[in-house]
Amino acid sequence: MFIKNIVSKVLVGSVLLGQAGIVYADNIKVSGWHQLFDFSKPAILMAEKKYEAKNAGTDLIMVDTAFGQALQQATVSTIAGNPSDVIQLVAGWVPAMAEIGGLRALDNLFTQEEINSIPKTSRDALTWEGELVAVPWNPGPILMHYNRNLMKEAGLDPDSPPATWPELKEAIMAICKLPERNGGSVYGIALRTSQNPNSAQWSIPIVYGHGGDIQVDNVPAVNNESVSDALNWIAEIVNSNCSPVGFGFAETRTLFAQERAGFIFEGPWGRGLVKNMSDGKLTVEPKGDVWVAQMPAAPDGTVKTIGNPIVATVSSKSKNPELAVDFLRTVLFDKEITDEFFTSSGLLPSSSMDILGSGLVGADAYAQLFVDALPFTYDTPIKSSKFNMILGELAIGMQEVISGANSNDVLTKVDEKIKSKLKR
Amino acid sequence: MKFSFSKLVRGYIIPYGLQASALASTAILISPIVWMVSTSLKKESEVFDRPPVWIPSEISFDSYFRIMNSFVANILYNSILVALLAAIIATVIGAMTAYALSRFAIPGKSTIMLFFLSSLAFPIPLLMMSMYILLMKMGLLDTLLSMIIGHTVITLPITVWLMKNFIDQIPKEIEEAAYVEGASFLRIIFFIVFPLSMPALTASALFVFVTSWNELFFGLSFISSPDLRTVPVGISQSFLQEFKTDWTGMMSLAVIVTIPIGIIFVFLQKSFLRGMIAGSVKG
Amino acid sequence: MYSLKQNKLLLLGLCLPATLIVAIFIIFPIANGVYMSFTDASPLRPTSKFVGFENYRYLFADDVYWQVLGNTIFIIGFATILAMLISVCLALLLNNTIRFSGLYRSLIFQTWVVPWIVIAILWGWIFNTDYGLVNGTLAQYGLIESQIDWLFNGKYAQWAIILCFAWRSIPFLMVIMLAALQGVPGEVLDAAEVDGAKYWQKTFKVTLPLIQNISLAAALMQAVRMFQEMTLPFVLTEGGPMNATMVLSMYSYNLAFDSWDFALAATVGSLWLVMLVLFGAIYLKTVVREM
Amino acid sequence: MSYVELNNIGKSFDRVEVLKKINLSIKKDEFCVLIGPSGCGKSTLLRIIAGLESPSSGSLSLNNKDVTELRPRDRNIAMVFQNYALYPHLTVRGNMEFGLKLDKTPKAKINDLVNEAAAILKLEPYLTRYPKQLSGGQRQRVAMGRAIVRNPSLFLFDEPLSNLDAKLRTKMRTEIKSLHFRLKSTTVYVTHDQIEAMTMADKIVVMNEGEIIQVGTPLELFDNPKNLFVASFLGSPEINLFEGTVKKSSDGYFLKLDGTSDLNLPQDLNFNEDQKIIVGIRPQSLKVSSKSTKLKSVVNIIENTGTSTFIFSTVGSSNVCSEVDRNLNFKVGDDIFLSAEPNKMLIFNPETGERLINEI
Repeated sequence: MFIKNIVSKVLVGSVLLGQAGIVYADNIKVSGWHQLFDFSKPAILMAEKKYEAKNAGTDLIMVDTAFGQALQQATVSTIAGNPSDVIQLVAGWVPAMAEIGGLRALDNLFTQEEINSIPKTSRDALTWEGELVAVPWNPGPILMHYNRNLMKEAGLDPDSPPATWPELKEAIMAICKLPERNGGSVYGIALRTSQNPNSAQWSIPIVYGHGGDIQVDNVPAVNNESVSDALNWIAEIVNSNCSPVGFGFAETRTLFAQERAGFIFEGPWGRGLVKNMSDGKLTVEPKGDVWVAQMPAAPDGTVKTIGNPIVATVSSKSKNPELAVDFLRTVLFDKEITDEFFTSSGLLPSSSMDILGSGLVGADAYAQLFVDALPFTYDTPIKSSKFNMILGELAIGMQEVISGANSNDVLTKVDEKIKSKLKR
Repeated sequence: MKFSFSKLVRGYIIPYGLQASALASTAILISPIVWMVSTSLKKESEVFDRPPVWIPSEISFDSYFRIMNSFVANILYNSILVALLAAIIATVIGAMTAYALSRFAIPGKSTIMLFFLSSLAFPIPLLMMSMYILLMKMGLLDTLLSMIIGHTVITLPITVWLMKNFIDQIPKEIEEAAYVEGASFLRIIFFIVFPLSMPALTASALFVFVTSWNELFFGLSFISSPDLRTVPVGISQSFLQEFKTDWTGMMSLAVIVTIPIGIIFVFLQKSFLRGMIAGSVKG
Repeated sequence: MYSLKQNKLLLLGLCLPATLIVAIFIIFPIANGVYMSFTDASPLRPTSKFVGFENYRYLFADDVYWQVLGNTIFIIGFATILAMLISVCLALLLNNTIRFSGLYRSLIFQTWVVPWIVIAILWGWIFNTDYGLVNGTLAQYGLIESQIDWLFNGKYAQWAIILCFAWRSIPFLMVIMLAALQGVPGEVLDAAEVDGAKYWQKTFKVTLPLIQNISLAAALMQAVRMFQEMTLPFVLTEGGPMNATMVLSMYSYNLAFDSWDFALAATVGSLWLVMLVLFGAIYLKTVVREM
Repeated sequence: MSYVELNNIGKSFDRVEVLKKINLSIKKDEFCVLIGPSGCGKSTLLRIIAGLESPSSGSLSLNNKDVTELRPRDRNIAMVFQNYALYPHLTVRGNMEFGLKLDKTPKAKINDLVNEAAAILKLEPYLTRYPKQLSGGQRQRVAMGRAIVRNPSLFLFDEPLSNLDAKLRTKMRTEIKSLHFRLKSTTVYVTHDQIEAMTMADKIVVMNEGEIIQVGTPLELFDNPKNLFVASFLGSPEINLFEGTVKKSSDGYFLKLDGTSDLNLPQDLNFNEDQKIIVGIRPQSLKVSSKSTKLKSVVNIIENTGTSTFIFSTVGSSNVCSEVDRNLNFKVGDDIFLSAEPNKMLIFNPETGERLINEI
């Protein structure tokens, strides 16, 4: 198989070299990374078939883009004037694309009914200058996953996970005291603290938990009491060796799958990850090894979390936005396809509450916890085209606080840096 | 027989001491690679054993079978294609230029050579930005050609430098003899000079190949289609992005992508070093 | 040389491809890069305008830039020194008539062909806090009590990168120095021996001075290549923690292709170019003149 | 018209004139040796004949055809280089075939020619070897073979023997000469070794500082050098030179040397008294006896080469050399007396170096 693949590649080598220039003027191009994953392929192929049957004569072309390159690719192709009609993004990147005028307003392309089926917080997050420029394809609220076995061992009740941040901290500290397992020490929680915007993004729910936010009126404002509290909360846990230091998403996930961390914050993909990475040893069920709960509540009792949804947009340069939107309509609202998507990937397949609340998704307890979280999930916690830069600076600040610096000093500096970079 | 301390030192202690230190330092220097191979042959369960286990209790090729999929075949194929073409193009063009610099009366020759030498140290990101804009305008972004161009550009200076120093050492009389015998200039260059420069050509081609095989950032910025990824790009963009830190799989992949140049070097190491040393020691 | 000298067409043909490549892909980008450092260029903007020294002012006021500059010099400086010391010792050792010395040399040199991306993955595994070889071995012999976060502590991470860079440079430096050692004429050493020099005196007074220039040139070449190398920090540490392993090349790459701030990245690149010119001038004035 | 004709050939490199108005003609089948000290322009002249350099002025014709503007390959010449310039990546056969293949000679004919040349040069056992597997003499022969196979109208040799040791050089000298005898090929041969020139040449061209000093057969040049330069360049050991002032005594003219010694001059010539001259006497003509003459000398060194014996002795402050019968029994420190036949003396003007009397 391996050899055959190489041979066939050699035969088409010359074609590969000149592959880029092909332009299909009348067709609909969809770029994204879903197609890359085996688990979402069946649904994507089904959608393609259905779409082409519905719109006879239209050729749907799937353009694979690496996740890490998706924003860059979309940006460059938009500047160069030949973007795909439909572009898959994550919510945080939407402002960057919207700012260069790359996205088409969707308000008039979808029916009012369709739009209303999307939760309002999601719509708000994806609205840029009053216009809806993206729709969530796979909503991704970040919830608290916890290891029931470790809780039991630490003398905690696995059926009543921590509901407030102080409770969570206590649980973390308790689990942290457990003896070594699988060749390494057991951590209370696997927090992301690597030097990556992603680490800062994942700490935003902790800021919410301390009653604040990192922006005011869509302007980033990290220098405040709650951010400072959140960073100190993280630093205290890390410095008591109850969370690893410097880990990114891959390392934290490994840790959790090895039953060496009591808690982890993950989206609806958490179930699949835990199962895969533990080679099926761990079950994700209400009474199984791992289960999920809503984020702990802030002091005022509110529960808020961030989302990291995969969204779909239509390029402002698309020659045929109606046809493009019809593809979105197919993948988002066709029950057969969303069911297939849900079965094969476990991800929330649509942003429509109608779909999420009924059928296969409606019957799934794990999925329903995420659906429940949608109304208080904030998909773009910072609405800025320099989303990554802001979070990147915050991540470095977080590392500084962990290494012992005064959080207020650090945040003053981070705030200045963000402001000066926003001016560029 | 009289016992002599100095004889003991000279006859046994020094030779065995040298042998032992040579063996020890070699062992230490290649230990990371041994560890890589060792990990790749372990069973998943043994990977996390402490203290570290150097020789797996049971050799297992599972991880190799697990990662040998079309994705790996694809990145290997792309890398081989790009590295091979870059090596050929850079070496041939470099050799042609080197020949001209070595044999023709070109004004400012030493300045040109100094420029080539210093361009090895040029800030690559600075080069990449304008190249990016150029390639975008030429419509070459997201083609293997863009990477081939990039890799040729950053290695051309060294091929010129290596080849020029080597060609300088070939006696001109050989070319004159061929010229008197009626060979045309092109024939002299391609049938006399280049065959004689084989060590330098090998060294430059290998240098370009290795550089290209290693190069991540042109691939990262110029390529967006997963089909066109080379080994470093494929690994950093897909493998490291995968959800799992699968160490045996990672190490197997590391072994697999090291093998192609490893094999080339086992066969061509001598020639490579000869050309490299002839070309660089002098300069 | 014969009438080749007059063959303008041939000269043109030979030089044309390289000239085109150099002009289009080296000289133009460098010149354009320097120009961009005086504008607010970004691929996200359709047009750019001239801003004078604004980018330079911004960069000089940014403490991260200075930190990165310091890191780069620290990491590459120590890596080069470390690699030089080890390779000199190795070359001297293997230059003795030792059995299998050819094999040792080949084995060590094989490490030079390991791709950077593999090195990044491999050393990430070796320095892994929980299961890594380093912590495992240290703990095995009771040298450490708790695990060390090699890659997540600023100082340790810098030294881990230094070690990687040095490890990767040693094979190349070693073979160059071995070649240089083999080029030292035997008569000179015989003469020293006749004059009564002991092994160490011969080594320090005769051998090393004779290979000094070649070794320095090779070390400089390695340093220059490491200056451009960014795969390792990019993959191994992402420049962290707290930018401790952020080197100049990766910093400017990120500015250009992550923040799309071509202007600032070009400024970093232009300053790099200035350093290069200064360094080159000093090098030519001091080292080359002595040669 | 001669076979090779050089008309006013001049050559300058960067305003340095290395050849000044060279005129030379070489007959068909002639073996012509260009000789002179290094830097005299002989190699440049050969390269101009080959077409490797183009002259700055003048013209060159080969077999009645003006070839000044022709490329080497259109001149039908073959050249043997000082370091042989064999193609290291080709076998002996490959080296010899190279030029023929370029001429698109039929394969069968190439084989015949190469085999024939290999037979002549006794290279048959080495045809499949590479140059680096051959000894110096064998390489030399391959270089010649490469020239022979092409049956050129002109052979050019550029100091071909200078890389060989003394014994081999003598051997190859004979081989080249006999080859020339056999092939009857017109040859231009550059050397700085006067013995090579003397033994091989039909015609010697002595050059110095870019000019031809004298042209002639070896014996003509040896016996009748045009000036001091030619006289001292040819002959080994070098010609003895006595510098002094002409005086007249009752016996006729004699040369007053700086010491106490005198030398009798040919009496049939008219000298001016007090005229300064240089007298050259070849070692072979400088007789030694214990019988008293006016030229007294003390033996310094006796050199015996087996075939001949040389006595180096001191006259005044200068050393002279004479070839003697090996049976004469002299010891170092002995007083000896020197004399020479008047007709063996060559007389030169010390200022210009020109021969004063061309015919004696």
